[in-house]
Amino acid sequence: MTTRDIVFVVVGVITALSGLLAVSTRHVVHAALWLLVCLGSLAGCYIVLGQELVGIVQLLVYVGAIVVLVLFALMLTRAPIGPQPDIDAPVWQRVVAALLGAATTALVAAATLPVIGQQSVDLDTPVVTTQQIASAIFGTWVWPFELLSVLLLVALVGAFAVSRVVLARRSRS
Amino acid sequence: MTWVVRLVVLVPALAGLAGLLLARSRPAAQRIAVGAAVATTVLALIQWVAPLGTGDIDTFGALPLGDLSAPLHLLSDELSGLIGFVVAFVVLTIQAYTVWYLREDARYPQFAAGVSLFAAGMLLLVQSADLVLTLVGWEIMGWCSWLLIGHDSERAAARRAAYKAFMVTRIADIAMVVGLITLSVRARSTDLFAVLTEPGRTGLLTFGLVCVVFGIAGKSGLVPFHDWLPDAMEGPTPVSALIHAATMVAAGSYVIARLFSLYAGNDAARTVLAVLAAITMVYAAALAFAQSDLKRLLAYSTLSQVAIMLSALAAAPAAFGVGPGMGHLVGHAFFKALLFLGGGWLAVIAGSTALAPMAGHVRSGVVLRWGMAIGFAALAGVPPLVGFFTKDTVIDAALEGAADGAGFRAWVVVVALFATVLLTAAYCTRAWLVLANGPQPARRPANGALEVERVGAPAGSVTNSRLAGVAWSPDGAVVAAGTERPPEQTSAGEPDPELVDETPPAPSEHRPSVQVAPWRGWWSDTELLALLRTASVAALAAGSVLGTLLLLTLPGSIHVGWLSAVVSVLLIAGAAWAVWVVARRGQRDAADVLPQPVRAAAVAGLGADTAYAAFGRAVVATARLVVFLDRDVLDAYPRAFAATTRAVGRAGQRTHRAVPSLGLIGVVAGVVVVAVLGVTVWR
Amino acid sequence: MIHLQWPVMLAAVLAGLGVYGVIARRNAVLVLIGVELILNAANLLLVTAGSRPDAPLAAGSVVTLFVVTIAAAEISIALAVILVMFRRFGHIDLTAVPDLTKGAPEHTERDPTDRTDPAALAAEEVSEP
Amino acid sequence: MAVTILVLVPLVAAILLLAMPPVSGADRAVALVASVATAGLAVVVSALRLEVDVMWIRALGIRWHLAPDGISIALILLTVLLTVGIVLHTLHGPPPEGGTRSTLLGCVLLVEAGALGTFLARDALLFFVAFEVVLVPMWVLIRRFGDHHRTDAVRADAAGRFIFFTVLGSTLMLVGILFLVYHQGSSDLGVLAAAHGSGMPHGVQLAVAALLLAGLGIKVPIWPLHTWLPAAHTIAPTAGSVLLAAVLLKMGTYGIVRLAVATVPDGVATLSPVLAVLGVVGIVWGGLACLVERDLKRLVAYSSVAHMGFVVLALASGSHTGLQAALFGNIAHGVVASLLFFVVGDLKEQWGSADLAVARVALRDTAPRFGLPLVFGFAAALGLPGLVSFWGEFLALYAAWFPAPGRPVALLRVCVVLGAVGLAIAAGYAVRVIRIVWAGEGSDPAASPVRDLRGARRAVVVALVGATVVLGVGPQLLLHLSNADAAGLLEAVRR
Repeated sequence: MTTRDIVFVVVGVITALSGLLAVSTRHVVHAALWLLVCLGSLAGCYIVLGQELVGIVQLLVYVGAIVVLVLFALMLTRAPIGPQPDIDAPVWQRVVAALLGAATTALVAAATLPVIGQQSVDLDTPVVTTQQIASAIFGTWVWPFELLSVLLLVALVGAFAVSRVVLARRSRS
Repeated sequence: MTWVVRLVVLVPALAGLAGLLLARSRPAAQRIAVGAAVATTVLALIQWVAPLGTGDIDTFGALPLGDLSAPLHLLSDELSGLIGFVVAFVVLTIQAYTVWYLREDARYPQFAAGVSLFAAGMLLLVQSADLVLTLVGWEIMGWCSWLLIGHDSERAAARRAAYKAFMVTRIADIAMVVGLITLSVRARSTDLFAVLTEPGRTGLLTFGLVCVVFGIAGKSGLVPFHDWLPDAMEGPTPVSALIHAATMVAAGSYVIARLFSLYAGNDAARTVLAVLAAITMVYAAALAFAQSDLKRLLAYSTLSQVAIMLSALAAAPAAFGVGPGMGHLVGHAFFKALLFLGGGWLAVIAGSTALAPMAGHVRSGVVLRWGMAIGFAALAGVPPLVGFFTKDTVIDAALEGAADGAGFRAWVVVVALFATVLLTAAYCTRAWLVLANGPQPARRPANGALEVERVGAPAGSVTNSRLAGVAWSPDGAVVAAGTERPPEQTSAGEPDPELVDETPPAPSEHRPSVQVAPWRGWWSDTELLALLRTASVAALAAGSVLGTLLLLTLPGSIHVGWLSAVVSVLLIAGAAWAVWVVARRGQRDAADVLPQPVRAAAVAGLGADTAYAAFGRAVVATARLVVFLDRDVLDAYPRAFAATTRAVGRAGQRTHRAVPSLGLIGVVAGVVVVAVLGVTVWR
Repeated sequence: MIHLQWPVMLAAVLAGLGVYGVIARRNAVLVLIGVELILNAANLLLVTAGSRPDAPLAAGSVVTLFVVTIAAAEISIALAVILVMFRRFGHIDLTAVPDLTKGAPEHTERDPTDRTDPAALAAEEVSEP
Repeated sequence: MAVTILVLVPLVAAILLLAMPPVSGADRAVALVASVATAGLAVVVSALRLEVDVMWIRALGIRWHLAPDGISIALILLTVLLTVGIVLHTLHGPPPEGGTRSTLLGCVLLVEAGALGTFLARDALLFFVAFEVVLVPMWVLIRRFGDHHRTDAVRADAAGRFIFFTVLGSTLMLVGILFLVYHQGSSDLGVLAAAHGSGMPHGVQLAVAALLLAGLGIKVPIWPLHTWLPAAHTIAPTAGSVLLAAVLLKMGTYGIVRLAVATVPDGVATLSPVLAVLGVVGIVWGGLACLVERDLKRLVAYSSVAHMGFVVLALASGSHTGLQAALFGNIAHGVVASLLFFVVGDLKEQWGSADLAVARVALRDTAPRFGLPLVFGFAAALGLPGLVSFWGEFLALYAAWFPAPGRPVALLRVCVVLGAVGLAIAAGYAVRVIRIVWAGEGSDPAASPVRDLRGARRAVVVALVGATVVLGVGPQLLLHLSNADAAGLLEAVRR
C-alpha cells in the first residue's frame, strides 16, 4: 500500500458509496445530486491516477453539463421533491437487479483483475503528458475526433428533432 | 415451272391477306377476289396439264431442328394437279357467285378474303409434300371455316354453328396432330416421301394411322364428329358450297389418299376407317331423306358422299390405288357445288332455305331448272353423269377388295354402299319432286319474305320444327338453332330480271337491314351480277356432265364394273319409282309418310347436338372447378404464408410492447450470460 | 506507485451499481443515471489501462475523452426522448405497460377488412405523403 | 465496351428519369432517345457478337462478362424493341395515374437494363444480380401505376404477391447458384456449361437442379407456382403487363436453359418427368381457366400459363428439337402476349374494366383497328399455323413425343396427347373472346364506342401483328439464329 493507494482507496470508497446512494435513494433529486458527488469524486480518482486532463474534463463535462441536464430533465418531468415510495421497481425486480449487478461486478472483476494482476505503476513521472495527449488527439486520432464533432452535431439536431418534430406531427394529427 | 406450284398457293393467300388488310371498298375486293381466283385456276390448269412429277419444291427452306428433318417441300404430280385444278375451278365459280349472292352485304370484302384464304389452305394441303405443311393447310381451313360460317354473326345461331364447327374439328385435330407427329417421329422427318418409305415400327405406325383417321373424321364429318356439318348451313350458301364441294370435308380423303401406301398395308387402320365410313354413309343418307331444309338435306348428303370417298380408300385393293376415292372427290366437287349454288339461288327466290316454301320455284329459270336436275341426278348416280361413274367405280373397287380377301371391312363397305345408293336415289327424287311440283308461283308474293322472316319455322309447316338446341358456349347462353337467312330480293331497286317479269315495287317497309353500298360501277350492273351467278351454275353443271372426261387423266378413277353398274341402276330406278309412288306423283312430300316423331328426331340430327352440348357443359363445369381450385386451393398457400407472416409480426409487435424495464432485464441478463460464456469459454 | 487492482475493482463496483440502477429504477431519468455509472466504469477502466507504461498512442486518455463526449451526445438524445415520452404519456415510468396507440395514429391497427399480405403494410408506408 | 454501354444506357436514363423533377418535359426525349439508342446498340452488339470480359469482384472471382449468343440474341432484340414500343405507347397515351410519367418510364428502362444484363450475363452471379434488378421497378409499376379502378388494397395485394413469389424464387435460385459455384469452383457460365455437371455427385446435381428449377420455375411460371401471374397481369398497367409477359417470364425460361440445362444436365434429366407433367398440367389448367374467366387481362395471363407450359414440355424433352422449340416458343409467346396486352390494355383503359360480362359495343364494326389485331392475337394464341405460336407448340409436342435418350417415353407421350388437348382448349377460349369482344355476342350497340387505335399506338400494334405473321410464315429466321448455339449447348452436355 503506497500513499497513492491509500488516497485512491479513500476517494474510490467515496465514489462507490455515492454511486450506491445515487441508485438507491428515494429522493429523485437526491439521486441526481449523489450522481454529482460520484462523478466528481471519480474525477478525483482520475487525478490520483495521474490523468489530470481527463479529470478536469470529467468535472467540466459530466459534473458541469450532464448532471445539470439530468436535473433539468427531472424538473421538466415534474419530479416531486421529497422521498418517493414508488421510485423503485417491485421487490422481485430489485432482487434481480441486485443479482445482475453483482454478477456484472464479479464478471468485470474476474475478467480484468487477472489481466492487471499485482501490477503497479509509477505515476510520479507520468507516462503521458497533456501535451502528448493534445498532439495525439490532433495527430493520430484526428479523424475520430472530427467524426466525434459530427456526432455531436447530429446529436444536437437529433435531440431537437425528436423533441420538436415528433410533437409537431402529433399536434397536427 | 416450280414457281407455278408455289404461286398456286401464294396467289390466293396474298389475295386473302390483301382483302383482309387493305381492301376496304367493294369493287377493289371483288377485283382482287375474282381476279386471284381466275389466276389461280389458270395456274392450276398449267400445273395439271404439265405436272412436274416431283416432290421437292422448296417453299421457304428447311427448318433447322437438329434430329428432325423438316424440309417443307411442295409436290406436283397428276393427283395434286387434278385436285388442285378442281379446287381452283370450284373456288372460282364460288367467288363469281358470291359477287352476286352477297351483293348487299357490307362485309363482302372480308368474306371474299376469307374464301381466298380458305382456298389457299386447301391448295397448300393439296400440294404439300410435308406433313407439317399438310397440318398448316388443314388448320387454316378450320379457322377460315369458323370465320365464314359465322359471317352472319348478328344471328346467335350462326355464331353458335361457327363455334361448333370449329370446336368439333379442332377436337378431332387432337388426334390429327398426334397422328402426324407419330408418323413424323417414325421417319425422323416430316417429309411425305420419307414418311411413306420408312419401314418397321408397325405398332407406332398403326397408332399414327388410326389417329389420323380420327383426325380426318372431324373435318370430313364421320360419326361421331358429324353434327357440325348440318349446323354449318348457318353460313352463307357460298361457304356451304366451298366447305362441302372441294375443300374442307374432302381434305380428309385427300390426306388419306396421300398416305395411301401406308394405309394399304395396315389392316387395322383401314378397318377403323371402313367402319366409320360405312356407318356415316348410311346414317347420313337416311337422315337426309327426312330433312325439311334443302341446305341441311344437302349437308347430310355431303356426309354420306364423303364417307363414300373414304370407304373407297378403306376397301379398295392396294393395286387400285387412290383412283376410286379421288375420282368420287372430283365428281362430288362438281355436283355438290352445283346443288349448293343452285339451292342458294332458289333460296333467294323463295326467301327461305326450307324445302316447303321452295316448292315449284325451280321452274323459275332454265339454267336453274336444268342445273338442279343435273345436280340431283349426278348425286343419285344416274348415268351418264359423273356421279354414276365415280360411284360405281367405288362400288366396283369395294367388290374387288372383297374378292381380294379384304374380308370384313370390304363387305361392310359394299353393303353400306348399296344401301346408300338406294337411299341417295330416294332423297334426291323426293327433293326434286318437292322442288319441281309445287304450286307454280308466277312470282313471289310481294311480302313473301316477311312470312319466312324467321326461317326454320315457317307457318303451317310441320317440317320445320328444327329443335332448339342448347348453345355450346362457355357462357351457357341458350340459343335457338336455325338455318341461314338468304339475302332477300326485296330491294325495290334490284329485282331479279329472270324472275320478275312485271316488276311491282316491293313494299318499302321491308328493306334489307344492310344498306346498299354506294358502289355503282360497271360491276354493280344487275345484269352482270345475274350473269355471273348463272355462269357459275352453268359451269358447274357442265362440270357435272363432263367431269368424267377430266377423270380419264387420273389412272384408276373410272373403272365401272358391269355387275355393280346394273345393280345400282336398278336400285336407283326402283327407289325413284317407289318415292314417286309414295309422293303421289309429286302431289305431296314423300317424307310426310314418316311418323311425325321420327321426322322431328331426324331433323334434330337424332340428338347429336344435345350430346355435344352436354359434353360442352361438362368441359365448362371442369373449367369452373379449375378456377375454383386455382383461386381457393392453390392460392391458399401464398395467402396462408402471408397470414402466417402477419401473425408472427403481430406477435413480435406485442412482445415489443412489453414493459420496458422487463426488456432491460432481458437485455442485461443476456449480456451477462454471453459475457460469462465469453469469459469462461474463451480461456 | 499505485497498484492497479484498486481502480479496476472500483470500475467493477461502479458497473454493478450501474446495472442495478438501470434495472431497479422506474423513473426513466434515474435509469439514465445507472447508464452513466456504467459508462464511467468503462472510462475508469480505460484510464487505468492508459496509465500503464506500455500503453500505446496515449489511447487511454484520448478514448476516455471521446467517451465523455459520446456520453454527452447520448444523454442529450436520451433526455429528448424521455421528454417526448413524458409529454405523450404523462409519465416516464418504465414498468408501466406502454400504450402506443395513444397519440400515434400512424401505428394503430390496420383496418380489419384489409385482407392483404404483409407487403401491403410496407407498401402503404411508402405511399404515404 | 459497347456491351457495357448497352446495359448502361437504359440504366443511366432510368436514373435520370427517376431523379427528374415531375414538371420537366424532358422525360419524353430522354426515354425515347435512350430506348432507341439501346435498340440500335443491341442490334449492333448482336450482329457483331461483341463481348466484354473483365474482372469485376476480384475477391470472389466474379467477372464482368457480357456476351450475346444465339440463345440470347432473339430475347435481347425482343426486349429492346418492345421497350421502344412501350415507350412510344406510354408517351402517346393519357398521363399515368398513381405517379408521374417519368417515373413510369424510368421503371420501364430499369427493367430493360436488368433484362439485358440477365440475357447478356455469362457469369452466374452477375446473372443473379441482373435478375434481381428488375424486381423493384416491376413492383413499383404494379403498385403505383396499377389499375386505378380497383382499391388500393387490391393493388397492394397484386404487387405484394408478385414480390413475394419472385423473391422466393430468386432466393431458391441463389442457393442453387451458390451450391453449383461452390462445387464447380467457378461462376463462369461457360466453364460451368463445359463441365456440364461432371465431378458433382448425382445427389448434388439433383439438388442443384431442383433448386434452380423451382426458383426459375416461379418466374416462368410453372404450374403450381403461377398464382402470382394473373393478379399481377390484371393490375399492372399496359407497360407492366407487356414487360411481365414478354421479358420477365422469358428470363425464367432463359435461366432454365442457361443455368440448369447447361450446367446440371443429369439433374434436369432426372427431374424432366416432373417438369413435363407440370408443364402439361399448366397447359390444360390455364386453358380451362380461360374458358370461364371473365376478366380479359386475367384470361390472357392464364393463357400465358398455358403457353409457357408448352415451353416447359419442350425443355423436358431434352432433345435438340425440344430446345429449339422451347426457344422459339419463348419468343413466340413474347410477341403474341405483348400484342394481346397492348390491345387489351388499351381497351381496358377506355372501358374502365376488362370484364367480359359487361355488354359493350362490338369491335368489328366500330373499331376495326382494334378488332383485327385482337383477332390476330387470339388466332396466334390458339396456335393457328401461319402465325408465330404454331411452330413452338407443334415442335414442342413433336419433341416430347421423341425425347432425348433416357427420358420416360411413355409418360412424355401421354403428356403430348394432353398437350394436344390443350390446343383444342386454346381454340375454345380464343374463339370465345373473339366472339364476345370482336363479333359482339351479347353486345350492347348503345354502349359508348371505343376510340380506334391511332398514331404511334397503332404503329406499335401493327408492328407486332407483322412480327406475328412474318415469324409465323418464316420460322427459320429465329430457328437458324439459335440452332448452332443450341446444338453446342447440348453437345457439351452429351459429350
